[in-house]
Amino acid sequence: MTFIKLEGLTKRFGGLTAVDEVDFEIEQGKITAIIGPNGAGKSTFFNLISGFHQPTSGSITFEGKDITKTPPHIVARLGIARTFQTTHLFDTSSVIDNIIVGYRLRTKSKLFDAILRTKREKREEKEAFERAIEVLDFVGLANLADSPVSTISQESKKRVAIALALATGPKVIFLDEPAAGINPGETEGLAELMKKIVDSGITVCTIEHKMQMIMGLADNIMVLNHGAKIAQGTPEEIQNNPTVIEAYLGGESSAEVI
Amino acid sequence: MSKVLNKRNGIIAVLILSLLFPLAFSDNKYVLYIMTLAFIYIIAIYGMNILAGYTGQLSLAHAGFFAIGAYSVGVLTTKAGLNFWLALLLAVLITMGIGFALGIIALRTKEHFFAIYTLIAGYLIYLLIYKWEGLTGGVRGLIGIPIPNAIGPIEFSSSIAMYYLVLFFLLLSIFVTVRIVHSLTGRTYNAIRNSEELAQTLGINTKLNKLVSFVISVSFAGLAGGLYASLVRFIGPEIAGTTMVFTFLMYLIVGGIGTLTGPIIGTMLFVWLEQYLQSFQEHRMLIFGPILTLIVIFYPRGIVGAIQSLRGYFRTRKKESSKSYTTNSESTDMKSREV
Amino acid sequence: EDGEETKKDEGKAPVSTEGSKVEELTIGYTGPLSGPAAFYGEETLKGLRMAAEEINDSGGFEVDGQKYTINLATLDDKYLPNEAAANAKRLVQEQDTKFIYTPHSGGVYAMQVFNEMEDFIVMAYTSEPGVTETGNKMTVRIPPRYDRYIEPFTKYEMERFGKKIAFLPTATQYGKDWADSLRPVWEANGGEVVFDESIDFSKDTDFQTIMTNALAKNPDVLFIGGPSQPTALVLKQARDLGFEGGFIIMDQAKLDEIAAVLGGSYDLLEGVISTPPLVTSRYGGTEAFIEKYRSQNDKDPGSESGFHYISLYILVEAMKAAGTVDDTEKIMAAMDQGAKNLPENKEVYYIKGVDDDGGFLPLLRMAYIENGEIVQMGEEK
Amino acid sequence: MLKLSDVTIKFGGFEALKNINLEVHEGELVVLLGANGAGKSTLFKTISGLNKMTSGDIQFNGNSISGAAPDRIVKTGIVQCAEGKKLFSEMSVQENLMMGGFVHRRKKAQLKQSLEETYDLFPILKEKKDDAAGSLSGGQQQMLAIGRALMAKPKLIMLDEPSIGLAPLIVEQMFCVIQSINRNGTTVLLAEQNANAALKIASRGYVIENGILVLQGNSKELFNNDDIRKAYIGA
Amino acid sequence: MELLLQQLFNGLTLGSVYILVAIGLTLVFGILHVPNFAHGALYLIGGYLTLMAMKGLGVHYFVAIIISMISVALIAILMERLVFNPLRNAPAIHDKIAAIGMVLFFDALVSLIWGNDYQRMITPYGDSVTIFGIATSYQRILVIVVAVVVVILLQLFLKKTMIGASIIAMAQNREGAFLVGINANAVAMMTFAISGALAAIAASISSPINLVFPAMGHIVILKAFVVVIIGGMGSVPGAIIGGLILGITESLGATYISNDYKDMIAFLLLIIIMTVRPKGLFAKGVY
Ligand SMILES: Nc1ncnc2c1ncn2[C@@H]1O[C@H](COP(=O)(O)OP(=O)(O)OP(=O)(O)O)[C@@H](O)[C@H]1O
Ligand SMILES: Nc1ncnc2c1ncn2[C@@H]1O[C@H](COP(=O)(O)OP(=O)(O)OP(=O)(O)O)[C@@H](O)[C@H]1O
Ligand SMILES: [Mg+2]
Ligand SMILES: [Mg+2]
Repeated sequence: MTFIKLEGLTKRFGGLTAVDEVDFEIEQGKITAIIGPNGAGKSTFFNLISGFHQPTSGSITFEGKDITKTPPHIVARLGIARTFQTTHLFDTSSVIDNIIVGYRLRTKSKLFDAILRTKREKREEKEAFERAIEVLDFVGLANLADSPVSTISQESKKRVAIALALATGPKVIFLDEPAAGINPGETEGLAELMKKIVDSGITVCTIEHKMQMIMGLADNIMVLNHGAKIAQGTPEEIQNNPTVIEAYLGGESSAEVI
Repeated sequence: MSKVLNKRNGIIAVLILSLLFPLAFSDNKYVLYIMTLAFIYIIAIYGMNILAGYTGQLSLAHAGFFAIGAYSVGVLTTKAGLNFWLALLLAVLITMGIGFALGIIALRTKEHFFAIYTLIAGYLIYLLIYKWEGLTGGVRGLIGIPIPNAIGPIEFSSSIAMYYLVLFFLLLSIFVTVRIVHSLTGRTYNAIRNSEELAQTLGINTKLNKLVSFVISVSFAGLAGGLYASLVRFIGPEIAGTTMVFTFLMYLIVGGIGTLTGPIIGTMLFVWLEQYLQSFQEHRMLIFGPILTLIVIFYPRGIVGAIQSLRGYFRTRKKESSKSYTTNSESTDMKSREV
Repeated sequence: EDGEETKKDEGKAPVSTEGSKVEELTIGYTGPLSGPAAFYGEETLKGLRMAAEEINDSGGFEVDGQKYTINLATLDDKYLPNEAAANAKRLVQEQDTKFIYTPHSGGVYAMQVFNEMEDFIVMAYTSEPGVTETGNKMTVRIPPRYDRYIEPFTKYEMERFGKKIAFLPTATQYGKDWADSLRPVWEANGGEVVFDESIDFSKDTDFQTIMTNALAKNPDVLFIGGPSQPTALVLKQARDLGFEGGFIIMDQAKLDEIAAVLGGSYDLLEGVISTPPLVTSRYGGTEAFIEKYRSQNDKDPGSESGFHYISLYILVEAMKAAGTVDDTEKIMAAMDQGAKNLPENKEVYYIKGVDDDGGFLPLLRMAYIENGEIVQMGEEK
Repeated sequence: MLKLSDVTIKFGGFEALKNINLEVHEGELVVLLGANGAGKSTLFKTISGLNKMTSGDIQFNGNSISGAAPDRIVKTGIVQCAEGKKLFSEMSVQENLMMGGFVHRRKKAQLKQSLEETYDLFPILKEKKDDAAGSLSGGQQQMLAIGRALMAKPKLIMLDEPSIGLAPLIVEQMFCVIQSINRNGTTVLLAEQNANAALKIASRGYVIENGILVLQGNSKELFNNDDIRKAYIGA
Repeated sequence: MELLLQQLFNGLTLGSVYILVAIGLTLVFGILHVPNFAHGALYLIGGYLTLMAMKGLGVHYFVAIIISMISVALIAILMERLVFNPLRNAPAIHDKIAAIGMVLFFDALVSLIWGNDYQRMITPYGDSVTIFGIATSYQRILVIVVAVVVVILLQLFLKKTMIGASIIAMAQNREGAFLVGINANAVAMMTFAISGALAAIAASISSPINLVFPAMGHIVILKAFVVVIIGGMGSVPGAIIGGLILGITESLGATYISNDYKDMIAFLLLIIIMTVRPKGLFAKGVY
């Protein structure tokens, strides 16, 4: 059984085809990268999988189940987590409070548990808290637990966003340009983190423009252009694919340039 | 730790004060009446606070639901001859039922649209009450709503008894609010207030949560309305009006929206201020209006918010970092960057 | 006795040494003094103020050997019943008053919940018969009942214009009650109600739509009413749209005010029947009252002011007759006598007496416009 | 041309910029390097008049512009293409560009010509000229933002991380564009983290860390500086 | 048929007033993303100022309208400077409450200065006429004419001038507007001034038909919100279509359904529209 399987995935906005008949499979336990020029439809592609947009046509299968029309909160419960291109956090809360909410989907306490303060509520609160600390540790931010999100650095925010996604207990995590806007030193750290995530058994799928990072990291790369898949393969294959070079990487250049 | 003790002591002090209050004013029915009325408003405002303050959805149909609660009690007692307690229970259930139905549709809209949608929905409730004479008595209103039936030896014919009855429900409402706010459910609401989109990605069914929050919120309004009907014992359609909902909102904002004590402080302050300013008659609004505007401009988080940030300011000055993984640390001190 | 619950003013009543010491008697008032109905509230209050000032200027009044002046304690209730109730509690509590005026039925109903228990008389200015028919023993209803006008109004208009009537009164309870009383009488006299809706002056900004619809039914007579100024516009609208029939106007609107809004002449009002304006009444005290009101307010008084004015005199007379200022039961019982004792030079209106329910019984007076002139008819003193 | 002396900015208790001294001469392409949160955007906003200085002075062509309102500064010829683009997302691409020429709104002919020039620079914008700006992809929006800034015919254009989130191919193009803008006579002040590419086109550079200018020099020197290589080039 | 025509015309008159009020509201919403609950107060003051200029200064109706427009525009500017500008970064609920504070203030001020009674504004155009079998008055025709002229001028201003476009630009991105050299404060003030002036015109041309009284603002503002929502907040064309829809629905609803329930019909219409299109009929885009 394939882990995630996309067949003929298409999304149109009015006259514009943002994602065009994409067939693709994401392998479990690997790092998959999606690259492509701006406006190629990468973010849209994520939005489709995570249920934020309904595909115009095509299907999405996750662990054999059809999730094409599943709403985002259910998709998340099935084990698909994501981050956003522009870092998106609960800005007025502290880091730890952010992460605790991330675990909410694994808890069952309802309103009545809250009012009656049932055993379940107490147990789950403790569980959520412990889980949050654990995840924060994992991304290396345990020391920032109590800081308000609005006061931490850009890079920390990126990590919090990843931690938040991890707190949902996902099987696969989709990262939309995690390294955008952070400097090379920090980028390396982030790559490490991604490796660590995969090693812990969670599949990673990422959008990235930083070729140097991607080429060293990804097991498999898909290239989108004008919404259509123009190539897929290992980093080496992609780097040497003339179509990709022409559409994306640029004329004489190779990945090392930037 | 001493802070917790302080806080607890404060709560106990206020509680004792509210319990003893009628003894000090036992022969002043006016003061008791205003106080009881204020308590009823506070119950409704707690409901508003759960939805607007904690879940981030400003519903302006709240007075409409208050009226639905009041009219349910009114109609059920005067026309169907039901026992007050049964009527009150049914009133809350009816309010919740209508809230559920309205919530499903209204929550399709967001932000300002939700606010205005609910404003109009509230106005429709008002119009409905106003026009449906057969049931509601139309503009004339409902006359002769009975006092609550005695429970065993406890009778509710005196002002003091009504005071305690309402106080009981107020404490119950506060208790429920506190429990919700400090729970996983409360965190969920908070998350939705912060960002619905993100909450969704985290597997939170935002639609359902908002709906539940809405229904809980209106149930407070329904309860308050039912109590109002039995206190004033005469109700007219104006309790569903927009003035009423803006009054609630004003009390909430000035007290501090999204805080636990805000509804009490805002309501108490304004209810008594209005009584005090009565001597200025119609010109009081010349003072009152600008005061309101100024408070909103200079103390956007209300009185409670102002006190909190003042305290937060002193606290951070004393100790740089106190590691307590508390929820909702509402301190707003910005930009303490680690280097 | 319930009366024991509120403080009795032993301390307040000093041994009266031959009227040398004058006491203050507080009369409460709660009404709309702000918001949309404030104009109405102020008019009612003006009548009370004028009477109170006169009484005080003349040194007060004497009951059972003790002299009293009147202190008017006024509170604003924005026309809201619950605020009226709160104000009443406050007036009773802080001013220790036994009499509270209010000019709206909602306030009256809200006070009737507890006025017997807390021992104060509601001085209700509402022609809504319901307020005294519910059996409350401590309510005085000041203005005349509207239902007495209905028969003569119907007869006049039917004879002059025809049998088809369109209803467009104001959408208040009062307007609806009027309509409900008028309908059966009109039909019993062989007429037909061809259009039956109401105008909401607090929500509508333009009456042309409804008027068009009403006139599409070709009525001979229109039944309209509400506050004078908008009523005048409704009337004008009807004329603008070519209506040439007659009007029955509810007693709330005043013919003179309507005429004033429409430019001063009664031409557009041809065929109207309504209650006569205060300014055209001629009783013992009318002229002096009008004079005084004009000098203070630069305009003509309306009936609200006039009725409030005499009602305070009647209340004082009732207290005198009862020989007490705080035994409410006795004062209620003496109300009829109070009306009868009203000095002639204070008679802005003539009140025959007070009925058993506490309703004033004024003379039934009507006015209609014929050839641009006001013609009066009805009971004579 | 532009001269900052001892510019300091505080947000509450936090000093975002400390005694910044910086100069840009006419015709230069100067790069400002710095990590996240170093203060690049803050500096730009200050020059543009969007932030209030705590102390210090900014001069442009010999005149102090400290404390001037943002629209005045645009009129004097300093235009910024800000981080986050700040486009008018519901207006069309063309309308956005026209708004860029707001300060020259009286000179209709000049505006028309600028528009053509901008379209020549970014043909994709011409293709999408009637689309709403918000519907463009990230890269297209960045081009639009630069185009809009150029419409104001700036003497000095400040570009705040124009390469952020762009595809490598586009980044390359972007730097070419910047270079050509500079060659056409517009002075450029460029904030970047991508030191490698930036230094290739720049004549001089400054390095900012935690609100302090720690290093300056011509691009060769900076490029060969070990610390810089480590921190910003990652080689 | 004649009735239908007559009622369509009535609806058009109603709609014209709604449009003028709603456009001001929608423009301000566009700029500040705040529904200005105090807009009704501007309308109220506009009505009284015109009346007072006519009565007190004895000037011609049109001169009075101009005086009123200018004064209300100034008041609106003050409102922006003193209240809405400081609240720019506050949570959305706050503006509503601050606006209510102002409504309370202005209501009290109006009744203090001018009293609480209904007043009539008599203009030279009160005479009735019959055109194509429709009975009407010159004043009603004036209402429609003024609305059409104002709407056209405003559209030209917004679409054809850069200054006008700067209003739209600022509505979409305040900081972006700064960056291209738009003086954002000036634009905000200008928008409020326009909005105030429109409220003043609306009040001045409709008062002769109705009356001038302290509650006149409350009635109109709720309807204006309905219009703005039907049309999509921030959309000027939306406000125009919304105003027509509401005005005509009201007059036809009163004719063919029930006068008593005509308000309910209007509000239900809104509820239905928003249920189907949660951002109104003409809300743009997906952002
Ligand atoms: N909600 C939407 N409505 C209309 N068009 C959209 C929407 N979202 C995306 N698009 C369009 O779809 C295309 C693909 O956009 P998308 O954001 O997926 O690109 P991307 O590959 O993530 O680009 P970038 O690298 O710049 O982020 C773009 O042309 C964009 O304008
Ligand atoms: N308005 C503000 N109030 C408080 N602090 C601010 C404000 N603006 C910026 N800062 C702080 O000033 C510091 C410098 O921020 P700035 O945005 O200038 O960095 P930058 O170098 O542009 O970083 P990036 O590469 O992320 O854009 C940061 O710590 C930021 O949090
Ligand atoms: Mg993207
Ligand atoms: Mg920056």
